[in-house]
Amino acid sequence: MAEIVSLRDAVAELVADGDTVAMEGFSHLIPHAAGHELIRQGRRHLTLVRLTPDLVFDQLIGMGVADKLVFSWGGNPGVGSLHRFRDAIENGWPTPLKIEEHSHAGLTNRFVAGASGLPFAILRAYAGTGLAGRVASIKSVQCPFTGETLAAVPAINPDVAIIHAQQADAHGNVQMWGITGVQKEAVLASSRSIVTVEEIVERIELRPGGVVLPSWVITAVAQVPGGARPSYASGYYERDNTFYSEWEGISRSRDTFIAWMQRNVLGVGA
Amino acid sequence: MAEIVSLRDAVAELVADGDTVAMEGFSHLIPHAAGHELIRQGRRHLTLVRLTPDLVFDQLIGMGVADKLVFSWGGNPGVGSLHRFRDAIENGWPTPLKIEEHSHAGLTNRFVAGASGLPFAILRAYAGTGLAGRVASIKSVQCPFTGETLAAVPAINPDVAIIHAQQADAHGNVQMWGITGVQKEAVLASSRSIVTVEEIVERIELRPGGVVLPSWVITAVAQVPGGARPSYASGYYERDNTFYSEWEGISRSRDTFIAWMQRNVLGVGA
Amino acid sequence: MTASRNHVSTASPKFTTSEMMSIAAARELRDGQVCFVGIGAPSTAANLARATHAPGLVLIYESGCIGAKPASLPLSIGDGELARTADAVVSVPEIFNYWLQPGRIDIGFLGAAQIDRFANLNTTVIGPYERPGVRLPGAGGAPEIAASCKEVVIMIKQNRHSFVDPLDFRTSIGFGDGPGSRERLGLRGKGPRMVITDLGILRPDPKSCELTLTDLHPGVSVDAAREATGWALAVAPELKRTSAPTEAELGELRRLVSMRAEGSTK
Amino acid sequence: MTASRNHVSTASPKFTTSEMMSIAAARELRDGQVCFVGIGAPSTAANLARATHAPGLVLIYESGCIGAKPASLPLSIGDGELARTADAVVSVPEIFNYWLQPGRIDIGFLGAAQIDRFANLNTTVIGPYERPGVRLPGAGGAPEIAASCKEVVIMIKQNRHSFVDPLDFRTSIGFGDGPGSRERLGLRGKGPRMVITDLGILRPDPKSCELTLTDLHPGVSVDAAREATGWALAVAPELKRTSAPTEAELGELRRLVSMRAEGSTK
Repeated sequence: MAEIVSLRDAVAELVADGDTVAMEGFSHLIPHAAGHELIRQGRRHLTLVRLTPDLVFDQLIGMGVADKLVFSWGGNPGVGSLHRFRDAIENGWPTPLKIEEHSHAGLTNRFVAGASGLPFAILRAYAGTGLAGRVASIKSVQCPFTGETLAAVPAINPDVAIIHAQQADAHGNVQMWGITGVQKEAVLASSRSIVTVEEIVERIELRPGGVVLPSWVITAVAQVPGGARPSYASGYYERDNTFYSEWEGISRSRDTFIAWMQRNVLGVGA
Repeated sequence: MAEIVSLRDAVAELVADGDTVAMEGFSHLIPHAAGHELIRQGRRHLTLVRLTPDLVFDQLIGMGVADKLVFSWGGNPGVGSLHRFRDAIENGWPTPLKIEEHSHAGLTNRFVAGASGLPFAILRAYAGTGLAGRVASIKSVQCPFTGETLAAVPAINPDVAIIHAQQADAHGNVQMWGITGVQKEAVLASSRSIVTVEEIVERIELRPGGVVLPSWVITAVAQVPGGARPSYASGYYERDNTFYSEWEGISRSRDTFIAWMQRNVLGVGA
Repeated sequence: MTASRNHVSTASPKFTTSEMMSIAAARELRDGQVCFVGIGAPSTAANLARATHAPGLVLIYESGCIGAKPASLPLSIGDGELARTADAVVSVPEIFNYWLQPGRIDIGFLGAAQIDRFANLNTTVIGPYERPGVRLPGAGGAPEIAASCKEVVIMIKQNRHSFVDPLDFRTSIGFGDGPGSRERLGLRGKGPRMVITDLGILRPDPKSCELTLTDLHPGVSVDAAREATGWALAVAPELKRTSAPTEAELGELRRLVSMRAEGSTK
Repeated sequence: MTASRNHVSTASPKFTTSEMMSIAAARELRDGQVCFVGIGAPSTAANLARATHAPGLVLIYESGCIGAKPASLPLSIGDGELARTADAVVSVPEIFNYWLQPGRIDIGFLGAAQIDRFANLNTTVIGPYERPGVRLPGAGGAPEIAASCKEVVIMIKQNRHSFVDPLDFRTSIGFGDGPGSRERLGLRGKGPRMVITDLGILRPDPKSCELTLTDLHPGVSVDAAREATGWALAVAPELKRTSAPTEAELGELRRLVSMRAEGSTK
């Protein structure tokens, strides 16, 4: 059963240096506050996993939290590049970043296999692309019925999954709605999980499009209103598109980036 | 895009003798009216597919509609045996019935593979059971990453899927809610599909737990209020448990079965 | 937790062997456990546990209902009452692939038509497969429940038709051919913890995996249990005696069963 | 369908090459088609088509939105507006496995940083993979959109940086190494139908699969197109000239774009 704790305690107890940490949220419900707490607590040598690393991953990478990134699309959606991500890959700053790169279809199926307790997943993917042959976690398998060759990707089973949701109840049952991406799979694939939520409600009323994660598959729930900002939380607040645009300027130079992080993340309590 | 037609026309145009027909509904939204229409139109030599063949499959089998049944659990839930199903298997009456038998996990993953455009699915199943080795559609495959052996089942891609749902709109978009079983997968795996609905509404309002099938993956929608009776349609009517119990007596003898079908199915318009 | 209004309080209320079986099974479930429930006797016992000592028991039905809290006993695993009271209703593919297969369920709760000395189960056929004397419903969710849950509890009435060796068909695996079978097959769950019958309780011997009579229900003799078993029944050196149902247990069980009867006329 | 209030009606309104590219692309989408839309230029063109001649165009975004009907242009593929206006929102695994992979999508609509003569695309790196000069976002949904949609339409600005041979990295396949490549790889979709640039339209030669300039936008010369191409550009014997944007097209495009700007301040 999930314990309801502070975000600070959840990160302190559940995320260790060297862990593989999936932080999911597909352009919605992105766990920014939790990412900032990882930075504040000085986590190092993490393998970070996410289909769509964007601003919070740029921040984590730029602050040297990660040794490795498993991903399928890294950018500032609708704006452009992630400059800290690029600086790490192109120049090894602040520390070299190993990458393991998939397509969305491939990485999402790695989560599906992980959530399903299977060692791998099969899919139609990668044929004829430069990823096949280059990425060790892309292999192939033959259909025992038709002989057809399909792509195979290994399950991913992170140590910790971190997501943000709209609501939890006092028992730690969680509901999210709107675009829910691959968050359910990330939680079910991981050994431990932290869910930050907008609010803790008396009783969860199922919503249209609602996805429920019962308390007994979650390790910790922390109430963090606004925990997805500048991303959005459907039903609570809109995406701060202006900040996404501003990040282009903030993140372009190492100095402005560090200054922004000092002011807005390191100097701020959880 | 789905055409909105009568059930009679839908069955006449879309289901041919010899077709493989999946009729899904997991103890809820079972397409009884459509099954009766198949009987009235005298379809023959069908391969019927369903995880949980119950009363309407007992009726179809007893009326000689099917040559073969692909299934995973055949019974009268909470009551007992399906006597027409048993009579066909044990005594070949009214015609011999070939069977291809899976577990729920196996057959549901055959639908998943079919809906996914994959030739097969992998799962942890069948190890040490009498089904492995006896059923040709159960094989195994090795994980290319760990070497582990897993069960493999071939995709099922029926000619026609038939399901019952609560609502469609005038464009033929469909919504069902409550227990929705493997109906989405059945429709997506099949070449054609017929959806009977309780009502056609102005506009579909998404419900908690609602599953939507857009018009462009459906072939025909027919309005058939009560089309799941004696099964139930959440939000419309309850399960007629009394009839499920009475079916035990009706179906036990060939004569009472035939008399009931004459009176309640053959003699009744669509 | 209220006793049935129709039942007069006495020190040792009268009960049937079926009731004893349900109550003995309910007692084995602990509060907060996650339980994958087959329909019929397992569902009755699980709901009795939830209504008495284990209100936080999480019930999962293969129809996709997670955390169902039915007020009355469901007749089928897909009753509307299960969906209405569930924490979440998911698709059938999801319930098998995401919830059962990974081994995250504590207890799988199964019934069967036949069981053998290694707690393998048959729900497929009586007689030869190709020309069965009795065609049973088949596998359903049972093979994967038996394989993947951390532990399995089996409820089955004990007699010469049901306790057989060999099975006519092995639908679901218990301990296979004995020690090491589950490991060789790569199964993740530990297998059957116990078999609860109308006569008593059997548990696998830690070394041989063979089912061994460890508990007798009130009024049942070892000879009666042996007589009802189609092989030479192993008996534990120290046989325990099941406590008779309490008034609270019986009252709650009867309340649940009577509500099912009422529910079925809706 | 209303023209922008700011635009004065004339016989041939002024337009930018980017606007011409969006409008040429929008014209290629037919009402009732099902279109898997990447963000940026493809999303703009698809929403323009839906706002003008193809109101029944079904837009699918990889974030899980099926049948999205945004009133303003989304900034990201996961904007709330897409989910709010969709016929259904499904999980990301579902969108790729049940909707894209089986080949049920008519048109995949892609952009890229680089394209080669066989319409293969690069969105991964400029320079060597291990030590890239520019690290691009990567594959996202593109490889499987390119492989599995029945047809693919590509939008890309045409210049010596983008029209290159060979690519620095092949992220998504067009016609691979030429005729027969797609078949040998077992791909189900037919591959790129056309490439729409700011200068004109290129289509694969039916025999060689090589991209061939078939249409020039107003005011663009063949030499300009050749100059902007990093290989010896094949040109169709009968070059067509794209019709200039109509006032209705331009007005609607500008309205959509301006609404995105407003939306971003929310």
